[in-house]
Amino acid sequence: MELTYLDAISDALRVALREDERVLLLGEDIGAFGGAFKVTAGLQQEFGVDRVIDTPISEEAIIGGAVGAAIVGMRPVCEMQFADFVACGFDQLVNVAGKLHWRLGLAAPIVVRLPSGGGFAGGPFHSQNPEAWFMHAPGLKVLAPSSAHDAKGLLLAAIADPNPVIFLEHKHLYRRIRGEVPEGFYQTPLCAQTVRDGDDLVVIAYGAMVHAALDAAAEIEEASVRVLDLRSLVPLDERAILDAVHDCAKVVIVDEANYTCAAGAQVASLIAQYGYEDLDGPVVRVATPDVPIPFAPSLERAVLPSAERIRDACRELLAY
Amino acid sequence: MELTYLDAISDALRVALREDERVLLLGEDIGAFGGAFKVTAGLQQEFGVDRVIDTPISEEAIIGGAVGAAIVGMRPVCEMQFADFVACGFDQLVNVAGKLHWRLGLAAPIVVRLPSGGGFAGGPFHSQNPEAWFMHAPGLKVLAPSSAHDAKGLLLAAIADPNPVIFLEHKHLYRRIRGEVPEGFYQTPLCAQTVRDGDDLVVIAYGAMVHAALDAAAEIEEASVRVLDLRSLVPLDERAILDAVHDCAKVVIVDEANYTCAAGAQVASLIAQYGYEDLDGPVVRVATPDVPIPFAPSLERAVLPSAERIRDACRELLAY
Amino acid sequence: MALTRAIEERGLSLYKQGKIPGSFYDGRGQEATAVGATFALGPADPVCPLIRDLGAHVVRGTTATSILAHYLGRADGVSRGRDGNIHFGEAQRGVVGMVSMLPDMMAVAVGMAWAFRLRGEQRCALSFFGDGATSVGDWHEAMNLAGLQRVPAIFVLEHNGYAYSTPSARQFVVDPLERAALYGIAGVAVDGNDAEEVFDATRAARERALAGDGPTLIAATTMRMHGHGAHDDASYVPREQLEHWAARDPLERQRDRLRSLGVDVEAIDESVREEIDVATQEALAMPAPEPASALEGVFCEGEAEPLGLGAAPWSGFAGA
Amino acid sequence: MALTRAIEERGLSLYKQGKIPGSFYDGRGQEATAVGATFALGPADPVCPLIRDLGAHVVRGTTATSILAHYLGRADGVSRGRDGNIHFGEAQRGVVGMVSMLPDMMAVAVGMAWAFRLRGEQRCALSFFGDGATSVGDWHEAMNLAGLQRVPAIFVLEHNGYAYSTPSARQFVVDPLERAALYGIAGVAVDGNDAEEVFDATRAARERALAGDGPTLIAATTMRMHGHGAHDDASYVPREQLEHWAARDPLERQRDRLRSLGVDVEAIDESVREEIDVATQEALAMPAPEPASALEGVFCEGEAEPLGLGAAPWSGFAGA
Ligand SMILES: Cc1ncc(C[n+]2csc(CCOP(=O)(O)OP(=O)(O)O)c2C)c(N)n1
Ligand SMILES: Cc1ncc(C[n+]2csc(CCOP(=O)(O)OP(=O)(O)O)c2C)c(N)n1
Ligand SMILES: [Mg+2]
Ligand SMILES: [Mg+2]
Repeated sequence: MELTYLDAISDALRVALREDERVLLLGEDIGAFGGAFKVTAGLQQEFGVDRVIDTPISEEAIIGGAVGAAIVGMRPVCEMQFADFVACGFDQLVNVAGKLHWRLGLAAPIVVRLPSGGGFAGGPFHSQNPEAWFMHAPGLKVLAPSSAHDAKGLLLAAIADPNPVIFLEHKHLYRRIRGEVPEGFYQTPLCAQTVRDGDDLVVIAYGAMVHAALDAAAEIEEASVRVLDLRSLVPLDERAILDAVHDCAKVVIVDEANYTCAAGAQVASLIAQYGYEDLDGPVVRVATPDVPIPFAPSLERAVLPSAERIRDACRELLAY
Repeated sequence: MELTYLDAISDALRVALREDERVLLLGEDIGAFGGAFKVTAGLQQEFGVDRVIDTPISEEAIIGGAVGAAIVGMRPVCEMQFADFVACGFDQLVNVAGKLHWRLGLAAPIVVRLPSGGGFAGGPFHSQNPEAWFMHAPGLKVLAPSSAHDAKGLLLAAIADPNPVIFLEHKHLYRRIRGEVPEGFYQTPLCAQTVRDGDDLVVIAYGAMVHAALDAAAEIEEASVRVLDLRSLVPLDERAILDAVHDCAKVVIVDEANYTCAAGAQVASLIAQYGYEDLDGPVVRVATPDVPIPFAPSLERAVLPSAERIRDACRELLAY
Repeated sequence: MALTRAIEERGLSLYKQGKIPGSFYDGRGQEATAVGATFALGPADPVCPLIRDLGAHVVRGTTATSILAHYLGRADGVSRGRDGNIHFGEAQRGVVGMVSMLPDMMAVAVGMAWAFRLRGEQRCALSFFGDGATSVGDWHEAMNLAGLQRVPAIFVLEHNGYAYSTPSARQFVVDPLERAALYGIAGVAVDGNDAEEVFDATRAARERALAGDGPTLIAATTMRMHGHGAHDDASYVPREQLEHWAARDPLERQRDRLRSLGVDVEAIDESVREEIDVATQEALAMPAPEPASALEGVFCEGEAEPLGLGAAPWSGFAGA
Repeated sequence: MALTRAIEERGLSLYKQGKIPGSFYDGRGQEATAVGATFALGPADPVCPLIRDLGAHVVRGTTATSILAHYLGRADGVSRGRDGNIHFGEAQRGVVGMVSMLPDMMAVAVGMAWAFRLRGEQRCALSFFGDGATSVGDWHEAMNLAGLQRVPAIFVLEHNGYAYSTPSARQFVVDPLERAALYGIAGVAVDGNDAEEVFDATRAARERALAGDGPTLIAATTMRMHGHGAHDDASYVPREQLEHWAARDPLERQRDRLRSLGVDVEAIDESVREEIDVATQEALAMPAPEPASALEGVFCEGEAEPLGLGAAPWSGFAGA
């Protein structure tokens, strides 16, 4: 069936709720209202108020409560109304959820869904990409699908995973992207995927930036540009990254997140250490500079990586 | 005068309280008790309960309250009892303090002191190095002194700075390190410093790892190893880093923080992009792997970067 | 108040015409609370308005033109295109623009008030917040700290019975007003749709604050007559409830009152209409911000300029 | 209870001999609260002990040997050297080891209890916390959520009048017990130094919880007879206060009670002494953990194993 990215996520939740009675949704306004983005629309009607639960505005308690439910056998899936609000539940995530298994041998299978990213004039508090914070907190898996297919498959994988998983769903892809999505249950593996072949240069991206990278690659007719979609940031598919660098020798890494200490910094450092000999040129990064995400479209466009910026970076590197 | 790293910090606070009546200390048990590490010992007695203030256990309110006081003209300096607890005040730091000036043109001159780092069997909740989270949050400056001299000078610079500053004071240096410290007021500039000369390889480090790097460098007699102490992580002294790479061509970057998306990842990515042509070998990183910091000395030693690990990494790279 | 509503009505219509990017939030039906409370402040008393409090900005003197230009994301709007909808505030008028994270601004207000108390200034700080926001941990920390330190703060709870789609019954068991006493904070209930009642309560709270008698929580019962944002039809609100409140429209009540005092209300309306028309033209004629400007001002480079003293043309009754 | 104190005394003496790394915390004088409350739980009721609650672990059946080995950071200690002092918990006995961040475990307890309610199980969850911890936002969120959802949770407030060095008067204005009602939570005051009174109150709370009557907060007044940790001489506590409480030693009171019931208390003491001596020998003989083991178990690789059912030899009175 062809679904939007958003509907694919809803479908994953529906499938999980149907197939696993331990699954439970928690969040603000996710019940009758169906959530700020309508991802959970209809689910409370279908599964009842005991499985799709409206919580008070309490990010710490939502995440901590989910951990509690998880360690006695539930599979809670929490929605932050916007990814930005995860800063309000940060402590429970990094100090309780992330460290629990290592400390106590106790698994905390929770999923925290983060509607993230910019591109639609959301401004500084509704456009953030917080993934790097959690990549820097041991014990949390971090997933970031770019397609409807992977959105459903990775969310089902996240719910089945015995670990706490941060699930980044890009708001700007919600209704903009659609694609074939299998019915029923399936899982997408937590590894990278080549979404465009090529061997002169590889663009490494994830989430919405995969689409910008694909647009950029399509414009470059003079060379063959590969695009690698990371899909999972923790675990990070180091093998796939290094293989791509081995094949292409030139690499551009794209983050929608702020530049410093972003996922792309980690990918670049990995390549600089373990792919150094394969490189034929600098490891180029394209990212949002270290500023909050502006509201006005003219400003937002100026900071978020665009297909043009990626294309230009590729061209410059190809000419190296 | 010769002071320990800890006493140098206390002295900076005393000087600031004396010279600037806008300065105010806030924190848990910092008053009569003098703080968990006695950094503020005697200050409440000297400056009164209205300038050295015991707060309830309320990290969000401490930081948010400090922002409030700052925007009406005070210079609050907050102590987190351990750096680890800054996760509980995370939202106020990244969303209120960090974005305030960019959004409203309103400066928030606060300092948040974070007794950070491991090495003394503090375990997972008393040993963390959270700096990378804040490097990835625009609008916050991040300082991490390695010597008594810089601890005082950078803290005085932080208090004078019109921006929110995260000040990492390494607990394991508190009483282990001492050095000449000028009396009275001075500021250390927010830039890197070469703390050991050399031109075969540069080790880039900050905080406690500077000392591990110096020990490692001292053991390597067969080559001349430079050590660059970053001192400031935001702003990051990119010029000094690239110059060092230019001079030495080989680089080892050390983090005590967890590997993924650490400060060192950013430094490595900077070098891989802008120092690529100067490189003669992979950009090598030494960091704590992505695990919580263990309590037992045998385990903690196994994860924190040691002089031996750094030395071995240098030797291997020198042989490249 | 009429101006407030007119600005929001115009904003909403511009939004519906697709001229305003992002999303749009208004405070229809709650104007009396923001206006009445802000009116009672002195020009040196800072205010932290929330999402329903456009009126607070208007009372402080922020012009219709700069508000509309802000909505439109123009270079000369209050936030210079950096932020949108109700996220703004003119620091030079003593207005601290809100962050989205609820209710972070309370701690900031506590900090400002604290500074006033410590410096012995006859000033207070006021923060608005909604009923839903009282579930967040920050509310508790701020209330607790305010009560403990007996800071001259005024907390205005805008109790509209809903947090987005979630009715109060799913936010808390006991009304937040009753909780005030448990923090050592005076609690006062007012009709939030009666501007003069709100004004009187705020004036009394201000007097208490300046007399050193500590903070007050004013619970203003009101109703959000529109959805949470322009995208929300609020179909979850029973029609009778809206009808009940429509009959208590704060603007109509104030008009009646003014009429009975012999004021020519129609003339006011006319002048507001003109003002808005002119403002709309002016705002629409303003340019979008320069793309490169997005990168400026993450850090304060010069001296930290404290919050201004609120050169509001109308406020300051209490100070008179 | 005698065993609890004996373990801590031995721990403290090992610490003073320099055999225990890091820092050391005990619950001297508060044993009755942890022991009495935990005794009243059924084996399927999970418990979240805090810093003063060694007794809770002991009641659940964690052995003196494994606790001492834990203190010593040995491979066969409860946390296998990963964590130290009171940071541990045997998941297979239904004990959730605390994190340092106060009072994060409350939300976890709420989540567990919530799951029990949703699944219709006759179980409850218990979390301990101190008076100081009630200032933290997480306390409010957890209390609010618990009251709203009427979860079968028991909150045991260990009211010892101090948070580290900070007396209650600088933590809150109104006693937290009074706050319970404001969350729709039953509040009960008990003498925290009377194990049987604590037991009775907990048993009643458990019955209420299982009957669907919601959570209870038990405020146990007690006194921390040692410093916050072994490094703290608690000179901030007035001597008379300590004398007052010394006369109310919970262990002595229980001994008297047992004596009057004809129990041979000296025989118990003797057996405890023997047990501790043996345990100390065993623990000291255990090896330090293998360095490489630190890296294992950050993620759960197999099936998520929920919390065990608490094969405690003594607990479960309430279930009997
Ligand atoms: C910490 C946090 N979580 C979630 C949100 C998303 N959110 C925005 S407004 C809102 C409802 C607020 O309700 P209330 O405080 O009653 O204010 P009202 O809109 O009724 O004026 C929510 C949940 C937020 N702003 N902050
Ligand atoms: C969020 C947080 N901030 C700071 C600390 C540091 N800290 C550890 S124990 C303590 C005092 C706790 O007091 P209380 O809750 O009364 O427990 P008690 O030690 O008296 O049993 C503090 C401040 C912490 N553990 N968590
Ligand atoms: Mg509301
Ligand atoms: Mg206490």
